[in-house]
Amino acid sequence: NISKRPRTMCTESYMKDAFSKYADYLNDLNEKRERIVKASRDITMNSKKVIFQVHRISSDNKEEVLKKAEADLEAVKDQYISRLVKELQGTDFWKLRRAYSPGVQEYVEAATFCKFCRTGALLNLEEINATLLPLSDPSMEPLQINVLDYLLGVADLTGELMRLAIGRISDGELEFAEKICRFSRDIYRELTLLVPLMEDSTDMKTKMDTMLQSVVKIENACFSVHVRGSEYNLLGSSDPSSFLLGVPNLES
Amino acid sequence: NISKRPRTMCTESYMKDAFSKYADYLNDLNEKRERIVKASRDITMNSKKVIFQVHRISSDNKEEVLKKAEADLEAVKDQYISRLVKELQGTDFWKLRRAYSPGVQEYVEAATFCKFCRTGALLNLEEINATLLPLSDPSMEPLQINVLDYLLGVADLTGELMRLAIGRISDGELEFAEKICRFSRDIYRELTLLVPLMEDSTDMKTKMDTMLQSVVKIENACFSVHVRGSEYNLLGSSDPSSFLLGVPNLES
Amino acid sequence: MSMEKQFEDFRIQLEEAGNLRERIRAVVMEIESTTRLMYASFLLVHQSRPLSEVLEKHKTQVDTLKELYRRLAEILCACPGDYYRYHNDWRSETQTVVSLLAFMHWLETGSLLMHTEAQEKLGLNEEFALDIEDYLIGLCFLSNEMPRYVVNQVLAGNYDCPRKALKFLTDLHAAFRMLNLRNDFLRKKFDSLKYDLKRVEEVYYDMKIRHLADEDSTGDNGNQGQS
Amino acid sequence: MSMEKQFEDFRIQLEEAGNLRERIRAVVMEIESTTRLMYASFLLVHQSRPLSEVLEKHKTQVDTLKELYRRLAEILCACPGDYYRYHNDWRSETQTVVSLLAFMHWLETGSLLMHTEAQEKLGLNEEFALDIEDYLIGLCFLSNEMPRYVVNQVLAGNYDCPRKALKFLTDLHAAFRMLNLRNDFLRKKFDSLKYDLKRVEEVYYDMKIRHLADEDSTGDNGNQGQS
Amino acid sequence: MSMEKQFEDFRIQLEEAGNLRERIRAVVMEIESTTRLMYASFLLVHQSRPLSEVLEKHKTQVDTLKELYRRLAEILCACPGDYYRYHNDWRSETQTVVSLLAFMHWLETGSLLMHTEAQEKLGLNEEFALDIEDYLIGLCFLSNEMPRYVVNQVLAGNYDCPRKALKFLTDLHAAFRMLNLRNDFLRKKFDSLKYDLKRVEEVYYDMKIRHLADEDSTGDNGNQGQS
Amino acid sequence: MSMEKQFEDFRIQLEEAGNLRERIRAVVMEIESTTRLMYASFLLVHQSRPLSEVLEKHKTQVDTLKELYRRLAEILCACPGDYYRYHNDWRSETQTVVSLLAFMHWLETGSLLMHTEAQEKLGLNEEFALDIEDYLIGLCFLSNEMPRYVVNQVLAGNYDCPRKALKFLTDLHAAFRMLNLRNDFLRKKFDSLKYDLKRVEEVYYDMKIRHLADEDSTGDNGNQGQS
Amino acid sequence: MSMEKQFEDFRIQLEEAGNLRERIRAVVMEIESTTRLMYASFLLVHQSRPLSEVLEKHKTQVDTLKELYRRLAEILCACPGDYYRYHNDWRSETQTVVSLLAFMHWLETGSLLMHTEAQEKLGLNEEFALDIEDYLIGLCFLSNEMPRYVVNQVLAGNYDCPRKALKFLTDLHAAFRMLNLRNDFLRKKFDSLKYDLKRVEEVYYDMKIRHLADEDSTGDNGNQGQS
Amino acid sequence: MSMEKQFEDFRIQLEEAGNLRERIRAVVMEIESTTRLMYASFLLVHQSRPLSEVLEKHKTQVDTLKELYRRLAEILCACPGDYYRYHNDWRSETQTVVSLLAFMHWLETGSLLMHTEAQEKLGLNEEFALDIEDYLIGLCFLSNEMPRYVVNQVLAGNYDCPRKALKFLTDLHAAFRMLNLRNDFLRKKFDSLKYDLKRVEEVYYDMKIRHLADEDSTGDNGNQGQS
Ligand SMILES: [Mn+2]
Ligand SMILES: [Mn+2]
Repeated sequence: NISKRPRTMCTESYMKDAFSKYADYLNDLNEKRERIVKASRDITMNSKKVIFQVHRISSDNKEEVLKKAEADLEAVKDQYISRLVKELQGTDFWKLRRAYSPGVQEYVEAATFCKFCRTGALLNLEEINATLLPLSDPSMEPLQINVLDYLLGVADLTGELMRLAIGRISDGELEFAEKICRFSRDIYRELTLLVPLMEDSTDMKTKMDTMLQSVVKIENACFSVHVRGSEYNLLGSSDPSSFLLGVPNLES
Repeated sequence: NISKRPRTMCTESYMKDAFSKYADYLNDLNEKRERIVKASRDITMNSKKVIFQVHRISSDNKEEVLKKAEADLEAVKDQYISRLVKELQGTDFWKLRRAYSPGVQEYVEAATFCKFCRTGALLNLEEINATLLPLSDPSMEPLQINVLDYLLGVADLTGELMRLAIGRISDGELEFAEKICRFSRDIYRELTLLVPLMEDSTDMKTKMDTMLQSVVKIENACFSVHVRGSEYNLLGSSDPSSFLLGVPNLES
Repeated sequence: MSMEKQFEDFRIQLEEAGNLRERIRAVVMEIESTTRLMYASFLLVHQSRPLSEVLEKHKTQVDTLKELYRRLAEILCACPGDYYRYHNDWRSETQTVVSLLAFMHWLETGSLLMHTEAQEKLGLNEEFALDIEDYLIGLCFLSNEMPRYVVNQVLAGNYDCPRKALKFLTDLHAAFRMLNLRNDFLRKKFDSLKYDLKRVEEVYYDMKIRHLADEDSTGDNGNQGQS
Repeated sequence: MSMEKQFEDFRIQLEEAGNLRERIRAVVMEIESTTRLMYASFLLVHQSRPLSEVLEKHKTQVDTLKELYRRLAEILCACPGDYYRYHNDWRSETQTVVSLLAFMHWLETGSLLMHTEAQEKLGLNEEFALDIEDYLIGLCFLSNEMPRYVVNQVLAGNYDCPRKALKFLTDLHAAFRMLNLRNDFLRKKFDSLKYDLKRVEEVYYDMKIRHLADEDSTGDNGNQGQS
Repeated sequence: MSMEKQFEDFRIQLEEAGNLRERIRAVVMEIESTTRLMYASFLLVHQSRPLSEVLEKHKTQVDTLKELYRRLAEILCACPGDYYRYHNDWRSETQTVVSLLAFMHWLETGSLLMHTEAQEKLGLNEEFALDIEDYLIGLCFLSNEMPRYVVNQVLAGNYDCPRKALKFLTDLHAAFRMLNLRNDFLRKKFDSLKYDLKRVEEVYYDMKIRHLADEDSTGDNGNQGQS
Repeated sequence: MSMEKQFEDFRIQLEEAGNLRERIRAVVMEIESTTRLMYASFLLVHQSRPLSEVLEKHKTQVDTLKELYRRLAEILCACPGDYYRYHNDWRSETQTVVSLLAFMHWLETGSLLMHTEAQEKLGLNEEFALDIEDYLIGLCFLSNEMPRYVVNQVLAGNYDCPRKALKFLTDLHAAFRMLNLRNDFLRKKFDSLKYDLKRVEEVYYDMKIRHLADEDSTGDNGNQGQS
Repeated sequence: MSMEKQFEDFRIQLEEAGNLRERIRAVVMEIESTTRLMYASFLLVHQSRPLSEVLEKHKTQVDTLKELYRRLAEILCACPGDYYRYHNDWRSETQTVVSLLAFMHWLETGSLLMHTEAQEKLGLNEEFALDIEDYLIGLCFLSNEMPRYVVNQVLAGNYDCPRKALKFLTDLHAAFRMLNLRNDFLRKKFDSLKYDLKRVEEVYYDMKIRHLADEDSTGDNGNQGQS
Repeated sequence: MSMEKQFEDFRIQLEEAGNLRERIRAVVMEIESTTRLMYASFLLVHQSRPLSEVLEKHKTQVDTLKELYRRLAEILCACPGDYYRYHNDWRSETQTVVSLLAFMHWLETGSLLMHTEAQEKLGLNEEFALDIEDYLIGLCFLSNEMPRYVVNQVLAGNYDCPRKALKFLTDLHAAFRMLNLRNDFLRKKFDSLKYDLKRVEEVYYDMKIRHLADEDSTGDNGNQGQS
């Protein structure tokens, strides 16, 4: 005898009305998420292409390769990141983060990779976010890459640096390789401090393992060329500059 | 120039001395652990036999079966638990818990199972521990089963209760089956409150899932016999007592 | 800005977020412990304890919850955009809360607890809202208890319960089918709802073929509360 | 005693244990955060920063640790038999602590940090002791850093380091072999020590076949500190 | 041809293959979404809605599917040999399609939808055919819905349905047993068909022992739709 | 003996072992295919075909099996110690064989096929024996078919079958209870036997409350075939 | 068409498909066994056996392969659309084949075996083509053998080999860089190519700093076989 | 024989089998512990301890093993056909035994320990034989220690060791290639042998290009022990 709700409430119709509202909500959300996932995929694909372009670098085409890469990166931003900007606002930044995070991470990876090759320094989050400002309608909250995605992107950067270092050593650019070595070590060390503070850090922890492997690979490659170089000096070669001339030499 | 430790420290010998101490420590620990694991295995095996003995129960041999089971259980305690008592003291109770826990859990399962069949009530931890007191040398800290192992053992009990219930229903002992049903539900409910407080509760969580399945199986079995019984009444049988006479009837 | 400086800034930001999260977690742990108690009392319905006793206890516990959600809202209103950053920290507990509220509501009224009603009960509102997916998932958990409930009610002699539960679950299932579910957690939960429905159908079937189901009580839409 | 009464008693006991554990965890989190900082400073040795700078920082951090272990001991001395009940809560952190202490000790003195020395450094004693297995596992972690260390020292021009590290690891490996390891975590860690040894052998080999290793410095048992 | 030229060609071909797959996936996603809708309408048969209503909706949806398969065929006919290269991309969706078509066909006619009939309904043909294994797996899915269907028909008072369903499943089962199934996915699905058969037998048994089954209606080959 | 000579010998021995296994596999595949056929004919008992027809076919197939086991024994008797080396290659097939033989034997005689009888039927003996665990697992498989069998027999009007099946399963269950089973697989199978028993009981009660079960037919040891 | 007729047709078709697959497997097993022999002979190049001897054997074996691929093509041309249906059955073997052909081709000519050349050698063509990914993966396997090969050539006194191998790998690496690889497996294989390149470089430098590498031999397009 | 009698017999037989296995396991645990000690002493060869010292200890340990295998044989000879029933219980330990025996034998004599010689050392014979696959896998384990061994020998100034080890491994590799290994564990182990060979080649290469390898010592078939 506890309750005597009006009987009409117990027909299906009240459920139907409510659920059609829920359905609209879910449809809108899913469609937006789909669009964002698609944009994210495009960003990933095209950022990967930028990274691939940078790997085509060699001692004599640096400027040309980087220019193209930078232009491509700019295009990624204007064409694809701008699509994200249009979709996201307010609570979406966190609510839909998993939908766009892979793309943004890859973009961070590409952008920092270009920048390192150009200047030898790490592109800051603030700097990246500043380049995104013009994409936003001034009346709205602007899209800002969050710290977590930035750090996840930087974590992947070391893998590309490793590939780059192996390539540079082959090309005879020892100093550049050693610079990469120091830079990677710095990033690894700084991230060591931040990882435990990050939320959802399981991803990041596996990335840290991979990163350490990359750093060790770079160090070992540098070591290996270093001891060979030292032996060369021991052997009393008169022309140390002729050591490690790089592959182009072979074509002579 | 920071340090000038005497050179002799750097020979192997100082390491050897220390490590031979560590080796003794580890050997003693490992041997003790081995003995405990062995005792635990024996306890498990023989407790399982007690449980199996209880399952041989039927409506007409209850006393005989339980008497044998109780005697066997007493033997497990005197022969095997006593071996644990001799080995364990002080910090060992927790340090070596993983070595003896499986056996103790199975013993708790067997002891509570016998007791339930005898009295329909749950055998308490205090009561079990009281029976273990005589095994200990009075000068030493006595072996006490800890709450965690007790609860883990009680959790497994439901599985045996389920097997018992299915058997009892076959035997026509419906009331006994419904008693088991209520008892299992109570245990499940009480444990629900305790599980999140237990340390290392992952084990316990999977046990809770299994336990729920067991409870549901008991409930469904009772349901199924219940609706058949009700139909029997509907069909207007004149002798309701002849419903579910149990298997022995077949032999007539 | 140097690399070190930037990472130092990050450290500060992340530590602040960590502190906020600690405060959230403290509240959520209390919510969790309250729902645990609620669930334990709820389990008494399977024991066929008088409904009034169960419902009374339930109401006191809902008050406790309301206070806890107020504190949660307070913490998060300091950073409005970050609701979903920390959402994971309380969502599974909130889903359980919804399922308990909805089951009790059904026992009491025989009808479905609506999203707005659930918000009301917990003192939530537009600003700090009950996420709709959490609400829906909670409803699926509710359905998971149904098969056990109808079986136990029949054991307790309440032969009319399966029919009512089936009606309710059928309606709920039909309502859920209006949703366009992606291949995600909610979808999976919805699949489990189908199994619950199937199981309740079977229980009702077992009653019906034995003429144990009470066909005539169709005018009576209320629930156990009335009996 | 009724079932309910018993479980109610259990609840109280388990909650007390839970509270104790919360207090332990608070200290352990601080230990963890200190070791993280220590590890970050330690990583500078791969960058070939001056050893004195690294060691100085290290000493301050060890003081912090000592205070934290004092607090941990205080909490646990209230229930002496329960040391191993909660051991898991701090053991992995303590293993890391040992590995850092031992590496620094080796850098400073060229010799192995003994168990008693480690206890001293952390202010531990018989009553609240450093578990021997934790100490040994810590030594294995130490060895994991060796291959990277020798490679980086060679890159920095310290060609004598591989020989010294190899001597140390060989002795350590020989010492470990005296232990009768079961098929457990320590055993697995010891296997990794073998790989580290192998890798350092290879580095030394690479130096030696090129006559880059300094064979004559055998009288000098000290370490990088001296150079 | 130079190495460079060759790799340039490869680059183009690999990109073309990638694009093709993207286009296939787009169509398959639409098929998937259509079948989801179809399945939702199909579920109404469990609610005992008038068959005619359900069938009508179904027919419209089949038209949509037909158009989608036409587009899929168009894409793939451009590269004739690649049917099986991309087969995995649409096979599981197509199996669901078959199961829905076949269930509706059975409801309408009481007989099995043949492979050629299924192809016709989808506008497929020799060139872009319905894979036989996909067809067979679809039939197994169909059988999975049977137990629930008969239970619900009984609840709706249609006591004759179990007998008809049992006859159909028995025949289908016998037909499948003619095939020498290798130990793979299809075999596993076929095993599930046996369970469905067993469950339908049990429902028919329940009818029969209670004299609810209508033994005399043997002359009536049609189905529920007609009755 | 030279290294080359030794490895040449090995090559020959390994090839011989490989060939042996190939030959075993060839026979086992035939056994498997025969049991598949046997199982297919066996399924006819669910369709209530005359027992005599089923048994006749069965006997021919047993002869085939016997011949196959003779060939298997022949292959293995050439290398006496290797029974268990290759046991895994035929054990699951043999378990199925046992379950089929035992079911047919029960149909024919109403009693359990003993281990020695099973060996005889297959022409096995001490030298090439039937492994006990395989025999026991086979019996569990047999019990799994019982519930379906009794349901179908009742559908076919054989109301006495449930009582006989129940008697048989009860005895079998009691016999299994004598074993202290450690083996996990076998214990799990044994648990399923209990459920089969329960289901058969339910059918028996269904008969009994309707006074359909023939209580007086106790003098009749034969089975359905005769009635 | 009746249900029975249809399933009878299916049985035939499924058996045909099964037979087809068996026939394919039989050929693939022969291909596999031939490549194992080829690989065994190929390993002799590490032992510095005269190239002519190795190549001669190789050519005979390629003829065997050609015949096998002819048979494979024959089987598959009977069912034109099914190339990719069974592709998995021979792809890994074909990748090995490509790596062996390409290595031998490089030994003989110093240049890369083109895709069309590989097809020719195996008697493949547009109708039954060599899949591009298989070809590329084969090339990666080839590069994996290079480091060992140059080390052994140096041990055999062929100091010029590292330069040639380095030139070849550098070109191959550059060509691969033109591809935008998405495919995971291929990209991983490509990464390993980079390491092979690096190792070959190291050997080349070892030669160079000892003035062992013959810088002037640029006019010599042939390979080790000729020197 | 009655059903009860039969199951009583089974109970006894199953318990006997359990006891037998317990006894086997006890012996195998001792074998395992002995091999652990042997392996520890064996590791001293990497430290360049005098070979005579290492070999002496080894011989005592082999005697212990022999006694243990005698006990194992005793247990199993009581049930002749069951060698392979329990083979898994001791095979991995026996593989380690073989690898240690074979390495020591090579150190002492420079030649491969033959299968019959291994049997002799362990007191095995035709009745209780050493399984050939176990022997072969043991040889693969042996090769795994080679790379480390040659590196350490070079570090100890024994520049001639790589050449000898390479010769031995090359022969062993060639011998293995004669076997037609199926795609199983042994095949995988053999693949690892290839990597060991490659690494030893590289060390020999390092010696050779630096003119450290002693080319002229070809008349000397003995090994390090003698030099
Ligand atoms: Mn990347
Ligand atoms: Mn149990």
